[in-house]
Amino acid sequence: MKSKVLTFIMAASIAMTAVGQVAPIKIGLIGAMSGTNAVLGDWMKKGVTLAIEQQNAAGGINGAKIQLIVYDDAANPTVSVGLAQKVATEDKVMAVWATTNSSSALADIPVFTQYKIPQLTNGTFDAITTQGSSYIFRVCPAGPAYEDPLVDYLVKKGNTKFAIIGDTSAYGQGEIAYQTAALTRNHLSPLDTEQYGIDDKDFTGQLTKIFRAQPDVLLLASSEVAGGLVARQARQLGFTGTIAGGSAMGTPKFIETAGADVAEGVYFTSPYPGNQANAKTRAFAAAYKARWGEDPEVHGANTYDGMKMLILAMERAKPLTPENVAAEMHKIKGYQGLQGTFDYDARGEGIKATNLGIIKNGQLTYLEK
Amino acid sequence: MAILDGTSGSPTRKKPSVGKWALYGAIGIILLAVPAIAQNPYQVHILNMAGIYILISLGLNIAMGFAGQFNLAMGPLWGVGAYTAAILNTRYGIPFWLNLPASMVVTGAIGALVGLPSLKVRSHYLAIVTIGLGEVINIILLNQEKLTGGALGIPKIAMPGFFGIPLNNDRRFYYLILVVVVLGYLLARQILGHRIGRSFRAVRDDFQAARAMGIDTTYYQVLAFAISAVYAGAAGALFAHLNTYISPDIFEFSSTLFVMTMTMVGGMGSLAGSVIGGLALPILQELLRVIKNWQLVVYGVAIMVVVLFVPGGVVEIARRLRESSANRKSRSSQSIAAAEQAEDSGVP
Amino acid sequence: MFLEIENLTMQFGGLVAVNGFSLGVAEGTIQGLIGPNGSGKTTIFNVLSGYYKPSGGKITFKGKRISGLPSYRVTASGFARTFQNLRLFKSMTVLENVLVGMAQHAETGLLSAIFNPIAISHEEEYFHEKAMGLLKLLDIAEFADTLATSLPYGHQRRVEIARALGTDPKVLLLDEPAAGLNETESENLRKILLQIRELGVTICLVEHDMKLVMGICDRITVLDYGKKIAEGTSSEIAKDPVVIEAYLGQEDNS
Amino acid sequence: MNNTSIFIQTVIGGVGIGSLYALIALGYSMVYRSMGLVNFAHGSIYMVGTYFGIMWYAGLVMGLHVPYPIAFVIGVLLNGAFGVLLERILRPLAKLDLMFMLLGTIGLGYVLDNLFVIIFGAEGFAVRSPLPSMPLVILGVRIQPQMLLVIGVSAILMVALQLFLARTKTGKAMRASAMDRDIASAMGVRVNRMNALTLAIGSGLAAAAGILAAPIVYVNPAMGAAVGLKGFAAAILGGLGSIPGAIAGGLIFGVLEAISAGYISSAYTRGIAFIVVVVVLMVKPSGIVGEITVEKV
Repeated sequence: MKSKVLTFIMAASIAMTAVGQVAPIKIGLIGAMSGTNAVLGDWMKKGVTLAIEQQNAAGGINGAKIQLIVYDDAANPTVSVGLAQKVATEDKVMAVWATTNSSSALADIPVFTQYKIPQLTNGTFDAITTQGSSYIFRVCPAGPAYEDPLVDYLVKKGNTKFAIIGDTSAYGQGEIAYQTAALTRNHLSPLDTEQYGIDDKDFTGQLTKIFRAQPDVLLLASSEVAGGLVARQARQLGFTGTIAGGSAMGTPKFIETAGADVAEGVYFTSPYPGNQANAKTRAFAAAYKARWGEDPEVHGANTYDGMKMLILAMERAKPLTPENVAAEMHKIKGYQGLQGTFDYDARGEGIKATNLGIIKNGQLTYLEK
Repeated sequence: MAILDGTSGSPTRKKPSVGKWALYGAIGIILLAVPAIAQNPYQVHILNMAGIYILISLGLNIAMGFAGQFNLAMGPLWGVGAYTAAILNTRYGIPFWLNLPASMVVTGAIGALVGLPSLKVRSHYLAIVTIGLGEVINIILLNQEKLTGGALGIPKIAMPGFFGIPLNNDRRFYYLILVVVVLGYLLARQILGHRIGRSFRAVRDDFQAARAMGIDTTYYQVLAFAISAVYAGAAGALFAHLNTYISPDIFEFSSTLFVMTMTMVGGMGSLAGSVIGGLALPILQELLRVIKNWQLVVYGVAIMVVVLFVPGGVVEIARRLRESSANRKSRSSQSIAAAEQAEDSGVP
Repeated sequence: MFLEIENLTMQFGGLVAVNGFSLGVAEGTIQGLIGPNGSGKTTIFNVLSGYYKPSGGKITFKGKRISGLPSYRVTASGFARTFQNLRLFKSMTVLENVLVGMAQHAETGLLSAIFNPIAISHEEEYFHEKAMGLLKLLDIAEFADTLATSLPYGHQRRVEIARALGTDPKVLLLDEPAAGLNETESENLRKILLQIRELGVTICLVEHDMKLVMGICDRITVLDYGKKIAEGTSSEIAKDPVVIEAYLGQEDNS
Repeated sequence: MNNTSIFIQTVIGGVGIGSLYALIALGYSMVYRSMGLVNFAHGSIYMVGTYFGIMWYAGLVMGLHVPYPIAFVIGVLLNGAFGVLLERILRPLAKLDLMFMLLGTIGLGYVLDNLFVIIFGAEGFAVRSPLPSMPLVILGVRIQPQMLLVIGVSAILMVALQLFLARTKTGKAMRASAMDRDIASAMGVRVNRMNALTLAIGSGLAAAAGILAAPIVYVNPAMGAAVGLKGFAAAILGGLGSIPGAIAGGLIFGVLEAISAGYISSAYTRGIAFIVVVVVLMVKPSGIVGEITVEKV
C-alpha cells in the first residue's frame, strides 16, 4: 500500500514539474481501479505511466510534458460513459485510454467519436472496431487472434475432443464464441460448453458435467482469477487432459491462482512474447521492474506499446489536435513494438499475430513458431 | 350515499400563494437555462443521469415510500425498459417516441409480475423475493444472447430527433429528460393526491385496517409495483437512447441500491425527496471523487448517519428547520404546525 | 332476516373459539354482543368482517352469502368495522382517514387520475364535503387536518367510527367503542350511536360497558366459551339467571 | 464414472458450498432472532473474518506463515471480538423499520469493504490449501480434500452451536432473551450482552466459513457480496430466525445450485436457485422451518 501512495505522490510531482512554460498535453485514462477488475486498471496505468515518464524525461513532445489523468470507472459502463464525457469536455484531453473492460470500452466509443478524440483500448472484444468509429484504436490483437492459433495447434497435435468452460462476463462470453468459432474452423464442435457466474466459486456441477463427455482438452474462457480457480478444481476432480486458454492464462496471476502445480503444462496464447524474448522486451521488463517493483505481463506490455505509438502520433500531428493525432495513428505502419509489428487499418486494428506459450516450471515460456 | 350528504364542510386544500408561484417560476427558468449555464457537456451529462435516476426513484418512492411495497428489483426493471427500447430500435428501427411508451408498458407488465409474490409474503421475505426476481431478470438479459446481445449488450442505439432537430448531444437531450421528469413528477403527484394515493398509504400504514375499509389490497399492491415499474421503464428508454449502448452489468442489484440510497437520502415517502436525492447523490459522488479510495467509505458513513439521525432524509431536515422557525414565531399555534406536518405527509 | 349467522364455528388448531353460534339481526336495530373475555365475541366480529374464514356454518346478508369473502369485499357489500385496539392510518390526518373508506365509492380510476384531472378534483371535493359532514356528526370537525394518531384517545375512537361510516355501511360493527372512555365521553358516544341508528344503519356492538349496552341495545346476545347462552332484550338479559351466573356474577367478584 | 457417482459428486460439491451458505445464514438468523435486526453487512463481516484468519496463514502479517488450524482459530476469535464491537454500532439500527435497517447495514458493509480495499488492496490473492491437492477417490466419486474439510468442520460447528444453545446456561439465557426481551430482562438476563454474544457467534461462524472456503475461492475485499446475498436467501428459505432452518436453507441452496449447474443449465444456475426460493416462499410464506405467525386484530 505504501508503495502505491508513494507512486501516486511521485506521479503527482512529475505532473507538477511538467507544468512549465508550455502547457502540458493531457492524456486521460479510464479504468477499473476498484472492485474485482481493479487489477486490469492497475496494469493499464503502469504500462501507460512508464511510457509517459520515459518520454517526459526525454523532453516530452516538442517541449510539452505529457500529463496523465486517471479516473476509476469500477468497470461500470454507466460510470465510464460519465467519465468519458468528463475527460472529453472538462479536461479536454488529447487522447484517452478507455478501457480494458470491453463493455466499458464499447460504451465510451460514441462519446469519443462525437468529440473526435482518439480512444485507445486493450479490450479484446472484436465488435469494438466494428462500430464505425475512426477514433478507436486497439493496442493488442482482437479475440479471435488468440483462440484460432491455440485451437489450430491443439488440433494439429491430434486432439479432437474439446470442451469449453467460461464465465458469463463480457470477456467470458466473447472467448466462448471465439473458441467455438476456432473449433468450427477445424470442423469440430465442443463436446460440452458450460458457464458460471462471475461470483461463483464452486464449479463441481459444471466440471462434473463436462467430464462426463470425457474431453481431451478443456478450454478456459475466463479471466485470470476465475480461470485459475477452474483449472485447480478441474485437476482436483481428476481431469488429466490438456488445459488451455487465451491471454489471461499467460499471466503470473493465473499461475498464482491456479498454483504452480496445476498451471504446469497449461497452453496459452499471448501477443507478448515474454520478458526475455528479445532485447526490446528485456529493456522494457527491466525498466518496468525498476519502476514498479514487479515483472510486467501482457497488459503492461500492450499499453506500453500503445502509449509509445500514441506519442509517435502526437509528435507527427501538425498542428497537435486530437483529430490529427487520430489521423496519424491510422497512418502508423510497420511499427516494431513489444508485441510485434503494428499496421493500423481504418477500423483501428493494429496487430493480429499472437504467440503460443506453455507454462513450464511456473514460468511463461513461448513455443517456437 | 345514504348517510348524511355533507352540507357545509369546506375542502381544506390550500392554493399555492403568489410567493410560491414566483419560486416555481424562478426554478423553471433556471432549469431551462441549465444547458447554457453549464461550463461543459459533462455537467449536463451528470444532470441527465440525475434526471434518469429521479424517474426511477419516483417509481421506487411510490411503491416503497407510499404503498410500503418492497420493490428491490428496480435496477433490473430499469434494464427491462432499456432493453425493450434498445431491441426495438436496433432491430426494427423503431424511433424513441414509440419506444418510450412501449418500454413503459412492457416494464409495467413485468413489474406487476414481480409484484405478485407481495400478495403472499411480506417485509424481509418480500425483499429477498424481489431481489431474487431481479437477479432472474438480469440473468435472462445476460444469457438470452440472440435477443439481448449477452454480456456485451447492445451498441449503436439511435439518439432521438424532435421534428427534425436531432437530440444528439447531452445539452439537447437534457430538455427531453427535463420534460419527462417534470411530467413524471406531476403525474405522481396527481396519482398520490387521488384516492389511489390514499389507498396506497392505507395499505402501507395498516394492511388489515385498509382491507376493512373496503380497499382491494391485492389490486393496490400489484398496482404499486406496476406503477413503479412504469417509471423504471420510462427511465430505461431514456437511458438507452441517451447512452446509445447498454449492457446487463449496468442493471445489477447495485443499481437498485444506488436508487434506494438516493431516495432515502432525499426522503422516502416524499416526491420532493426523490428529486433532492436524485440531484444530491450524483453531485456528492463528483465531490467525493478527489478522495479516491476513501470515497466509498465516506459514502457508507454518510448513509449510516442519514439512517440513524435523519431517517426522513433531506426533506425531513428541511421540515424540522421550518418547524423550529415556525415555533419561534408563534409557540401557541401548535395545532397549525401539526396540521402542516400532516399535510406534508413525510415519513411518519 | 337482514343479517343471518347460522351455526357458525371457528377453530384455531385444536382450540374452538366459536361453537355453533347462530344469530339473526333485524334491519335498523342495535344488536349487543356481550360475554366474558375470551368468550369469542371478537372472533365473531373477525369472521363477520371477513378477516377469518369460518371453519363451519355460514353468514348471509340480505339473502347473500358473505362468509368466506375477503374482508374488502365484505366491506363493499355494506359492512364496516372499528377495531378494539385503535388502528387508524398513522400517516394521515383525521380527514384523510375518513376519505380512505370512501375510496370504494369513487368512480374515477387510474386512467382518470392521469388524463382527467378535472373529474378527479370534482370527485375529491364531493368526498371532502361528505367526510366533513361525518366529522361534524361525530363532533371532531375541528381536528380535520390534524394527524389522527396525535389526538386524545377518546377522539381517536370517534375517528374510527367516522372512518367506518365513510364506507357507507348498512351494518356497522363496533368492537368495544367505549373502552377507555370516561363517563361524559361514554354518554356522548351513546347519543352518537343513536343518531347513527336514526340514519338507518344497523349496529352490532361488542362492549363491556354494561350501562351503555343495556341503555341502547334493542337486543342482546350473551356468549360464553364460544357458545350462545342467552338472547333477548336488555331487561330479559338482566333477569336471566344463566347470564348472571356466567357473566354478571363474575364481574361482581372482580 | 456411472450416473450415480456423477450425481453424488455433484451433490457433494453442492453440500460443500451449501455448508458455507449455512454458516452465513446462521449469522443472519441468530442476529435476527435476538435483536430483530436483518444485518445486510453480514457478507462484509464474512469477508473481514476471512482476512482476520488468512492474513496470518498467507504471510500478510510480518511475513508470518502460521499453521492453518491456528490461523483458523485466531480468525474466528478475532472476528468474534469484532462482532461484539459491531453490536454497539448495530444496536440503534435494530429499532428501525426494515427499509432503514437494510440501508443502514448496507452502509456499514460499504465502509468495511472499502476500508479493506484501502488496507489490503482491491486485487486479492489465492490461498494454498493446507491439504494435498490430489482428490480423494471413494467408489469412483472424486472429492476435493478441502471440500471435505469444509463439510466436516461446518458440521462440527453446527452441532456444537446446537449443543451450546440447548445445554449451557448461557445458551439457554440467549434463547430466552431471543424469545422475549422484556421477560428475559425481568429474569435478570442482560439482553445487550446476549445480543453482543449472538453477534460474536454469528461473526465467528462467518469467519470460520471464510477461512474454510479461502483455499477454494479467491480472497479479496469484494468476496462477501455474492455469498452474503446467497446466505441471506438461504436464511429466508429456511425461515429467518430458525437455526435448523438456516442450516437446511443453506444446504438446500447450495445443492440446488450444484444440481442446476450440472443438470439443467449452468448459465442460469443463480436464477434457478432464486426461482426455487420464490416458489417455496409462495407455498410456505415464512420459509421451510419458519413458524406461521397469526396477526392479531
